[in-house]
Amino acid sequence: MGILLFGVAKDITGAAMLEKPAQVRDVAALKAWLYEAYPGLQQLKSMMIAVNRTYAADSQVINEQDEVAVIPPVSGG
Amino acid sequence: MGILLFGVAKDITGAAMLEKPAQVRDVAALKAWLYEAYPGLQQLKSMMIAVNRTYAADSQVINEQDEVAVIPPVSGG
Amino acid sequence: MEILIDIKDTITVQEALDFIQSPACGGEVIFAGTVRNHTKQRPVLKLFYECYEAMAISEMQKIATQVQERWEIQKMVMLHAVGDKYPGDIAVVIAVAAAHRGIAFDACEYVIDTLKETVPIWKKEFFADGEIA
Amino acid sequence: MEILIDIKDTITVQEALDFIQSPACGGEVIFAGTVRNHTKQRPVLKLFYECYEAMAISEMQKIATQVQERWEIQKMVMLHAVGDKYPGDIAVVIAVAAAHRGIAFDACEYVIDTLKETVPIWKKEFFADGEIA
Repeated sequence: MGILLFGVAKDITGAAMLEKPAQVRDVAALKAWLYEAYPGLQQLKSMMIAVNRTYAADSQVINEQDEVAVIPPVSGG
Repeated sequence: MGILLFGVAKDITGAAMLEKPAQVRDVAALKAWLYEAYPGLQQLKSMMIAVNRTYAADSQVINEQDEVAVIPPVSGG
Repeated sequence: MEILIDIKDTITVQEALDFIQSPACGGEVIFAGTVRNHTKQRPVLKLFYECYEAMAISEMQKIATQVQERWEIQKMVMLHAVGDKYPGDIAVVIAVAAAHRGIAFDACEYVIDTLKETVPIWKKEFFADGEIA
Repeated sequence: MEILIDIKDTITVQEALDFIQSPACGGEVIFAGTVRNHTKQRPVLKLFYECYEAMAISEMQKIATQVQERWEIQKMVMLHAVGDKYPGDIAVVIAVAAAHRGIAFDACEYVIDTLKETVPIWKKEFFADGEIA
């Protein structure tokens, strides 16, 4: 399944979409995998994960049909 | 000299301008005279006197060339 | 601070916007006070605004001076309408432009609150039941 | 509460005004955020706003729901621009209409503060010296 990336997270990884490894099954595991695969993400002031368009807690399970996105610090307005 | 009246003070006295009695020489005396001549003014929540377009204290002296106005509670906006 | 102060028959939000918009400012806060079709649940037909113009302008300038001393505001507009005003008509517009939005909100609210307390403008309400207050 | 939420290329204060003006409301507070020609004294050429649109709309609706639960607001508008924006361009407009001005100011400031914290929109700054941040 694809993970969407926005803003500076997209710039750091160089990708607007990444393929999630099959063994990543919750938000905490996704963050750990992202930080390891793209150490530049560790520089972000914050990195939230949205599951189905809602900010998700670390414990949230990720299912294969979920819409998952990496949300770096927002800067609208 | 003429005293300007606005808003409900004009309605109560029935005049947009009143002639100031010669013996009225400060703001306190003007208020006392107005309250006596037009008792309806005592019903106002407040009655300020402006001298030369500035709110005046009771102690302020009124000179013949001053622009004097009776200011009932304002309700702009 | 650049200031536009005016009292006239008809005022618009657009003229306030035109005055305050500037590429140097990040945040603009505008307050528009419109005539309501009711006061405490009583239907209102119209308002009549009367003003002691020379003193009203002077008091508005005093408010502008206070704002200038208290906040870092780039541009400010204070407009008040006079005469007959009907429900939906704009009676007052305050607009403030600043580099930071927090002070623009604070200054704009201070201006309208103070205007209502100190500026010699009076409204008469004409109710649908015939009463005038 | 009637709500207008939109994200698009170009937004105007006028469309927000058109939506909120109503003879039933006495006070309208509008916040307009415009692109500044500098950030911390560095000249800015343009901004680029990117957005996760479906989630951004959903987060804006959540803010509207919070406002509705907290204040008695009649009408509310939240508009955000996306794409290239140049100094002086409007990036965001928040407009609130209420019977009483105090709550209109509080609600409007709450909306813009919360939008900046939670709505997934990102800006990239293009500085005159060539840097992009």
